[in-house]
Amino acid sequence: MAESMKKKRSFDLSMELIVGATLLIVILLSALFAHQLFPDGVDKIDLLSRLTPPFAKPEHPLGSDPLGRDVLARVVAGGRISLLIGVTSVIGAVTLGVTIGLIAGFYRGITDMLMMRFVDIQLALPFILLAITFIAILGGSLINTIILLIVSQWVQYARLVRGQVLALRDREFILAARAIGVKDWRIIVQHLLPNLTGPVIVLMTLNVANNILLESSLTFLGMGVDPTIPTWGGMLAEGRSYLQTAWWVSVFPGLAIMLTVLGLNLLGDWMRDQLDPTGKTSL
Amino acid sequence: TSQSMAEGKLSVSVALDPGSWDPIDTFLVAWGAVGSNIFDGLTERDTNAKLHPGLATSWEVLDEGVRIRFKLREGVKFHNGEPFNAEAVKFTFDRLLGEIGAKGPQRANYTSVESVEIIDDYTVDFHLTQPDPVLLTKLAGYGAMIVPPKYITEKGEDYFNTHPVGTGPFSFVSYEPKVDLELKANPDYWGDVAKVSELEYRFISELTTAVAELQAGRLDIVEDLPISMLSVVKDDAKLDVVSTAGPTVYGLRFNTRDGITANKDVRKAIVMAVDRSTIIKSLLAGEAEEIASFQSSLSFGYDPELKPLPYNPEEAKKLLKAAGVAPGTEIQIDIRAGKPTFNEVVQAVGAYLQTVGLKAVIKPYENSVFLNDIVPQGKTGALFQQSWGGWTLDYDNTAYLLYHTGQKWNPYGTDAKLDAMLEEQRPMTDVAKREELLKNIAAYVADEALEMPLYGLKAIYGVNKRLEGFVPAPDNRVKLNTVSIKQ
Amino acid sequence: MKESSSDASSLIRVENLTVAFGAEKVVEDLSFSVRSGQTLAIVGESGSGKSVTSLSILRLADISGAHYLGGRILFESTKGEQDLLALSQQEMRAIRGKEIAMIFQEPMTSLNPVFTIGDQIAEVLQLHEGMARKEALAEGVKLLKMVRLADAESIIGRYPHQLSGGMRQRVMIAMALACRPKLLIADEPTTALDVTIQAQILAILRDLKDSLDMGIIFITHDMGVVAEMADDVVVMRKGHKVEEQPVEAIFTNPQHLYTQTLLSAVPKLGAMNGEDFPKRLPVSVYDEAGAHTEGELRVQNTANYEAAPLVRVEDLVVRFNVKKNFLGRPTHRVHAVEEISLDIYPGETLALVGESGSGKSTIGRTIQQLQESQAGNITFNGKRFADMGRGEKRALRQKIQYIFQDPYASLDPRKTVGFSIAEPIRTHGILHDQELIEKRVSELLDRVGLSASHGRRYPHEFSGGQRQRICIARALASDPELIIADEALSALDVSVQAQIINLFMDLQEERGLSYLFISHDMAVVEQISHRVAVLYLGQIVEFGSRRQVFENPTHSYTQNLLAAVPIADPHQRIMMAINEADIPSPIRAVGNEPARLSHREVAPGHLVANQ
Amino acid sequence: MAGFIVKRMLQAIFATLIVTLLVSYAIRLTGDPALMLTQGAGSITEADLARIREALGVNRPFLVQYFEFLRGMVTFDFGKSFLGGTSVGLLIKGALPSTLVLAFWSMLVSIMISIPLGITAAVHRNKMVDQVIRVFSLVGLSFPNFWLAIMLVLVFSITWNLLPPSGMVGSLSYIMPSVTMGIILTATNVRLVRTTMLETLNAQYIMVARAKGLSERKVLYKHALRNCAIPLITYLGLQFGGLLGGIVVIERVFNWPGMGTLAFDAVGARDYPVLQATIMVLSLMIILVNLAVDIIYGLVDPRIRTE
Ligand SMILES: Nc1ncnc2c1ncn2[C@@H]1O[C@H](COP(=O)(O)OP(=O)(O)OP(=O)(O)O)[C@@H](O)[C@H]1O
Ligand SMILES: Nc1ncnc2c1ncn2[C@@H]1O[C@H](COP(=O)(O)OP(=O)(O)OP(=O)(O)O)[C@@H](O)[C@H]1O
Ligand SMILES: [Mg+2]
Ligand SMILES: [Mg+2]
Ligand code: NI
Repeated sequence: MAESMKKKRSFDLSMELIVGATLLIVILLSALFAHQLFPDGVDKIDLLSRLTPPFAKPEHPLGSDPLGRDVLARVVAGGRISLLIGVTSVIGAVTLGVTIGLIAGFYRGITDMLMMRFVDIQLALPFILLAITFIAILGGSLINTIILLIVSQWVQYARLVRGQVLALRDREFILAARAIGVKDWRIIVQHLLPNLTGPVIVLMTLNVANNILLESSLTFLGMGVDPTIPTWGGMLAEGRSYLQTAWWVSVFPGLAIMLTVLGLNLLGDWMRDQLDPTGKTSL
Repeated sequence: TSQSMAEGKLSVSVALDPGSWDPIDTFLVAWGAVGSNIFDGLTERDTNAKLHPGLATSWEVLDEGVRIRFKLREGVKFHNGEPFNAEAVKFTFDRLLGEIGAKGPQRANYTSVESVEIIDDYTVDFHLTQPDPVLLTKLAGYGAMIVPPKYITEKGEDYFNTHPVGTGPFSFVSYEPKVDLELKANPDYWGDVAKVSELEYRFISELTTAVAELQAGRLDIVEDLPISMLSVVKDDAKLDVVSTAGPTVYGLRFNTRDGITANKDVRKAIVMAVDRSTIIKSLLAGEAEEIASFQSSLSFGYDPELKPLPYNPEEAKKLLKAAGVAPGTEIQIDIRAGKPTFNEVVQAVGAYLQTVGLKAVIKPYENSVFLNDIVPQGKTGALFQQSWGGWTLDYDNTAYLLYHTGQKWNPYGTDAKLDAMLEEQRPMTDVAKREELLKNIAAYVADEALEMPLYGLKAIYGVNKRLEGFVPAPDNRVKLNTVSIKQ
Repeated sequence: MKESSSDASSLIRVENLTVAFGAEKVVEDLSFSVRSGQTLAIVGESGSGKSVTSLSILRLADISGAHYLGGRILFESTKGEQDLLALSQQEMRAIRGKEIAMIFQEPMTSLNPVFTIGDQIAEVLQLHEGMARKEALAEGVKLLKMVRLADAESIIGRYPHQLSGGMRQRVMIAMALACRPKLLIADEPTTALDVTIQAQILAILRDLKDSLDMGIIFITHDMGVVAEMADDVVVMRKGHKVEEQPVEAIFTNPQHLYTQTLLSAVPKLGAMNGEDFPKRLPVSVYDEAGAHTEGELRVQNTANYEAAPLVRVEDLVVRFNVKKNFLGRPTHRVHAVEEISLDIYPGETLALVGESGSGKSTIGRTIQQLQESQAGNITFNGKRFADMGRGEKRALRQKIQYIFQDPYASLDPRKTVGFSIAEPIRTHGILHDQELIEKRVSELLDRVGLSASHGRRYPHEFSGGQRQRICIARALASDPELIIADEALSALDVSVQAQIINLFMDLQEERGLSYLFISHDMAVVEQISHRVAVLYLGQIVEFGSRRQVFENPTHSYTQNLLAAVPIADPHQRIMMAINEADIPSPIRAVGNEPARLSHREVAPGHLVANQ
Repeated sequence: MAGFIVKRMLQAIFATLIVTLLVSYAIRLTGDPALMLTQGAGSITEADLARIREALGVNRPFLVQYFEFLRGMVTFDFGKSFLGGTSVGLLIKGALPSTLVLAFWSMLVSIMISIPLGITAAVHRNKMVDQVIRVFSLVGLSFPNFWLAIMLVLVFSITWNLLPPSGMVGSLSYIMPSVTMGIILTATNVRLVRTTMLETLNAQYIMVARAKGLSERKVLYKHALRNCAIPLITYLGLQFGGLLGGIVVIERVFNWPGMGTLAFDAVGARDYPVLQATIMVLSLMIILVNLAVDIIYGLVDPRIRTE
C-alpha cells in the first residue's frame, strides 16, 4: 500500500488521451521522418506542374503549390519547424509567466505592484516593434524567434495566473496549509498551481496554434526561416492570394495545424481532468 | 465614399496614402498615380513612355546643355482660378530648391537646376550647373509638378498638403487620411476634359482586398495586380486584366567582393544555371519580359541586340568545377520580405542553383533594414535582391547608381573602367553618342556578370469592363481623363 | 405516541431506496415516512448515508454522481402524489426550495462566496414567492432576525466569508425557511450554534412546524436535540436503517445493539459533578463482532500549572472593518475580540465556549498566526510572537495545530486526503522515508476511525464527519504541543466522538499536549476541559476551572448557556420560549468603543465579569 | 477605493512614460526615417539625408527629441507625421474610434457566443454536444484570422454581394470584421468558459442553489459563472487590450483604418511621431483596461481585496 498515496490514482485511459496522444505522435513522427517518407525530397520545385489540384495526379495526392512542390510532402515536413517553434515558445512563456504570476499574486504588495506594472508596459508594447527591434539588436534566427515569442507572451500567463491566485490565496485550504507551516514555495507549487491549471492549459493550446501561425508573419519581418524550408505558417501565408484559385495550398497546412491543436487540446483536457478530481469518483 | 457607383464616378485603388499631396514631399508611386491627375509638369510622358509637351509647349537646349528655354502654354488656369505662367514655374522651382524643398526628398533629383529665370510671362530659362541629359524626363517627375504660387502663399504649406491645387484634369474635393481622396472633373482642363464627373481614390494596402472590391464592383481599377491573382480577375466575366511593359526590373546582384562570387566565372555559371524564361512563363504568367541588362525595353540605352546569358546548366557546372567550387557549397540570397511574387521567383532560382550543385539559402529581411543597412553596408550574402523602378526610363539613372564606385546601391564594386564610362556619358548632349555609350556600359556589365538580370515586370491592371478608353501606363501614372463609363 | 409506520396520509414516503456511488452502495433498501407536522430524526454513524438520503429526496445526489439503484420516494406535493425519483430535474425545480427545503450540513461551503447574504436569501423569495427584490430583501431581514442574527440589516449586505460559522449556519436556516416549505430537511442544522441560540432555533422550528403543519427530517448527532425535537427516530448504520421507533421508545427501549451503544456513548451534562478533573471514560463500540467496551476510566490530571504557561494571550484585540466610506476609511467595525487575556498551560485543555460570533474562532486563528491582531501580545513558551524571527514563527506552526471549523473548505480539493495528512510530516521533516510517511498516514487514519484506503480519496468523496476526522488526523500528524480544535467534534456521531475524545486525552496523557478546545457542546466541554472561558461579544464573561464554571455558574450568560443544553431524554424537554428581545451586536461605528468588562474573583481562579 | 484608483492612475502614467521612452528609443535603433523617405529616389547624397534629418528634427540628441514629444503631449500637440506632415492628432482621431468600435463589437460577439457555448459544453461534459463545441472551437483556433476573413469576403461580398468587402462605410461594413474577430476570440473563450465552469460546477453552493429550486440557467449563469469570472475577466481584458493594439491582419484585409494599421505602417516607415503618439494612446488605454480588470476583481469576488 505504499503506492496508495504516492500516486493518487492510476491515470484514466480515456478517449481523450488515446486520440490526443495518437494524433500528436503520428504528426511528430511523420515530421521527423518526412525525408524518409518522401525520398524525392520535400522541396522539389517543378515549375511545370505548379498548382496541380489535389487527387488529380498520383505524384501530388494533395496537389502542388505555386512552385510545383508537393503539398502533402510539405505539410508532413512542415511540422518540424512549426512544432519546434510552437511548442518550445509556449513552454518557455508558460514557465516564465506562471512563475511570475504566482509570485505576484501570492505575495501581493510591492512585488505584485512592480511585476504588474512591468506586465502593463510589456502588454502595451506592440509586437511588431518588439520584433523589429529584436532583430535589429539580436538578428534573426530560429532561437531568437522562439525567444521573441516567449518574451512577448509570458505576460498573458502572468496576468491570468495572478488573477486566479488572488482569488485562491485567502481560501481556507490555503490558510490550512499555512497553518501547518508549509513553506511558501510549496504552497505555491503544491496547492495553488494545481488549482489554476485549467485556464492556463487552454491558453497554452491556443498559443501553440497562434505561434505556429505567427512564425509566418515573422518571416515577413525578416525573422522567420528560409522560405524554402516548409512550415505550416509559411504555407498558409503563401496560399493567401491563391485562396480563390487554389484553396489546397493553404487548407491542408491549416488542417495539419488543426489536428495538432486538436491533439494538444485533447491532451490538455485530459490533463485538466486528471488534476481535477471533483465531479468524479475514484471508487 | 458612397456605396453605389454614381453615374460617372470612377473608383481606383491606391496601395497607400502618401499623407501629403504636395508634389515635393514624396517618392511614393502611390502619389504618382493620383498626383498625375491633379498636377501637370512642363513635360509629360505618354503611355508609351515617350516624352512630349505638358505645360511647356516647346523647349530648346542652349549653351552646351547648361541652359534650357521653355515656351509655356497660355490660357491655363489652376483649379482655384489662379493663372499659370512663368511666375508659377519660377515659384515652383524656387520652392523646390529653396527652404521648403530642402525638407523633402524630391529636391535631390533636381540639383542640376541652378535657377529659373523669367524671360516673359510665358517663357522661362532653366540655368543648370552642369548638363543633365535626364532633366527633361525628370521635369515630368513628381517634384517638378507646377504648383500655384498665390494659393500656397495665402493658404500656407500645411493647408496645401491636404488640399492640393494644380492644373490637371481633376480637381480636389475632399481627403480623408488613410481612407480616400475624392476628385471631380476639371472642366477648364487644357487637354482632354475628363469624361467622368467624379474620381475617387481609395487607399487599400491589401491587394487581395482590392481585388475583392474589384470583383464586388466597388472599384474600377486596381493597379499592380499580383501575379497570383491574375486568374481570379481573368475568370471574372465583368473584369479584364490589362498590362503593358513597365520600367520596373528585377534581378539579383552579386557580392563581387567576397566569396565564390568574387570570381566572374562563378557568377556567369550562376546566371546560366537559372532558366529565366521558364520562370517568366510559369511563375509570372508571361506578364514579364526577359532582360539582359538592368533596364526595360522602354529605357533609353536599351540594346535589343544584347542577349542574356543562355540557360545552360551543363556549362554552368563546368564553370563551377573549373573555379573549384565544391558541390553543395552554400550560397546565401538576401531578399526583402513580404514580396510574395519575388519570393516565389527566388525560391525557383534557388531550386535551379541546386541542380548545379549549389545550396541556396534564402534570407528575408524587413524592408527598411534591408534597404538601410544590409545592402548599403555591404552585409549581404553572395546574392541579394535588386529591384529598380527606373521611372526616368534612362539607363544612366540606373547604371550610375548601381555600378559607380561609392554609390549607395553599389556596396562591393570598384571598377575604374566602368566608373570612367559612367562619368563620360553624363554630360554628353549628343543623344546618339550617349545612347551608344550606355549600350556599351550595359554590355560591359553583362560581360562582368555583376548581376543576374531576371525580368522586367509589366505594369498590370485589373479593370472593370464597363470602362472605355483605359490605357495602361507603364509607371502607374494612369491619366484618367480619357476614361469613360459605358452605360 | 403516534404510529410510525408508513400510512397513506404521509407527506413523504421513502420506499426501499438504494443509492450508490460507482459500485459502492451507500444507502441500501431504506424506507421511512414523514407526515405533515411530524419531525423524524435520522441519527446514526457518520458516513452512514444520512446526507445522501436527503440529497436523494431533492434529487441532487444524482447530479453529483450517485445512481438510484431502486426504490421510490413518494411525495405529496401540491400536484398530488409524485414519485420524486421519476421526475425530471425540470419538474423537481418547482418542488425544491418551495415545497421541500434543505439546510445543508456544511454552511461554509454552502453559501456562494461571491454573493451577499441578502442576494442569496432574496433569490428564493423572488423565485418562489414572486416578490420584488426590495420586498424580498426586507423579508430577508425579518428571516435573519428570526434566526437571532444581530444586525440583520447589515448582514444582508455582507459576504459569507465575513461571518462566523454559526452565523452562516443561521443564514442557511433562514434561507431554507424562507418559503415555508411543506417538508424541511435539516442536515445537522445546529452544529455550529451555541446552545442558547440552538434552543432558540429549535423553538422556531417547532413553532413553524406546528403553525405550518410542516414535516421535518432532522439529521443530527446530538441526542439531546433528538430528544428535544423528534417525534420518531430512524437509526442508520452503514447505509441501512437499523431501527425505527417513536422517540420515547428509542430512549427508553432501544432495540438494536447499535442504538444501545450509541445512546450509552452520549455525554450527559452534569455527569461530572463533583469531579475536579476531566475524565477519560470507557467507550462502547459497536462493530461486526457486536458491542463491547474499550479503554479504561482514568482521571485526566495532566495540566501542569507549576510550569510556565505554554501560550499566554494578553489583551488581545481583533477588529474587522465592515463598512468603508468613499475614501476607503472604515466607518464600522466588528469588535470580534476585545482585550482578551488567557493562558494555556502544558497538558491543559482550555475550553472556549460562548455565543456564536463571539470571537472564539478569531482567537484561535490569531494564535495560529492566521489573523493579524490590532493590539495585545501572544507569547509561546515565554517568547513573544512579535520578537520571533521568520524561522521561529514557522517552527511554531509545527507546535501549534489548528483544526478548522469547516473541514471541507480547509482541505485542498485537488489533493488526496492522504497527501493532506502527510503534509505536516513532510513540511517539518518529521519523517523522511516515503514508506514511513505512508505508514504513519494510515496509522493516523486508523486512529480517527477511517481506513488506510481512504487516503487515496479526494475530499469531496467523504461525508461531513469523515472530513472532520481527516482534519483531526492532519492536526495530529506533526506531533504538536498545542492543538486548537475549532468545533472539531461537532460533525461526529457520539460514538466516534467519544473515541476521538479518548484519543485526545490519551495523547495528552502521553505527551502532555495542550488543547484550546472551542465547542458548543457543553457536555463534551464538561467532560474534557480543565478550565473553561466563556465568551460573550468578544470579551470573557466568566473564566475558571471546569468545576467552578459548571457547578457554580455565576455570570448570567453562563447560567443561560447551561440551562439551554438539551437533555437526552424526551421527557425532560426544555421547551424554550421564543426570545423576541433585541440581539446585541458586535458591530460598532468607529470611535464608539465597547465598554470593557471588569472582573471579580469569586473563588481562586474563578473570574466573573461584573454586570 | 478612490485612493487606490488615484495611486494606480499615477502608476499608469509612469508606466506609459516608460513605454513611450522604450518605444521611441527602440524605433530609433532600427532605421532612419530620412532613408525611408528617400527610398524611391535614385541619387541621394549624404548631404541630402542630413538636410532631411534636420528638417525632421531627428538629428538632435534622443532625449531632447523625447522631451519635446512629451511637451507636445501635455499640450495635446501630437506633432506631424514624417510621411506627408499630416497632423498625428488627426490620424489618431480617425483611427481610434474605428478601433474602439471594432474592438467593442468583436468582444460583444465573442462573449455572446462563447459564454452559452462554453457553459453548454461544461454541463454536457464529454457528451456529444461538448465534443462538437470543442472541435468547432478548434477550427477557429487553428486557421489564421486572415483565412476566415477572406472566406467571409468571398461568400458574403463576392458570391452573394450582401456586404461590402472592405472599408468602413455604413453599418453593414461593421459586420464582417466584428464577426471575424468575434469568432476568432470565441474559439479560446469557449474553451476557457468550459474549463473554468467545470471547476465550479461541483461546488457545494451550486448544489445549494439547485436545492433552492433555481432554474438551471440561474444556477449556471448567476451562481457558477460569477465564481469562475476571475480568469475570464483577466483573459477578456487581455483580449481587449490586444484588440486595441489592433489586429493588423484583420484591419488590412477589411481595409479598416484602425490603430493597428497606423502603428504598423508607422513602424514600417519609421514615422517616429505617429508611432510614439499611437503607442502613447494605446498604452494608456491598455493600462487602463488592466486597471479596470483589477478593480472588477474586487467587485466580482469580495474575497479579493483590491488594495
Ligand atoms: N460524491 C461522493 N463520491 C463518493 N462517495 C461519496 C460521495 N458522497 C458521499 N460518499 C460516501 O457516501 C457515504 C455516505 O455519505 P453521507 O454524506 O450520506 O454520510 P452521512 O451519514 O451524512 O455522514 P455524516 O454524519 O458524517 O455527515 C460515505 O461513506 C461517503 O464516503
Ligand atoms: N473576515 C471578516 N470580516 C468581517 N467580519 C468578520 C470576519 N471574520 C469574522 N468576522 C466577524 O467577527 C465576529 C467573530 O467571528 P468568529 O468567527 O471569531 O466567531 P465564533 O465565535 O467563532 O462564532 P461561531 O461559533 O459562530 O463560529 C463575527 O461577528 C464575524 O462576523
Ligand atoms: Mg452528512
Ligand atoms: Mg467559529
Ligand atoms: Ni505500503
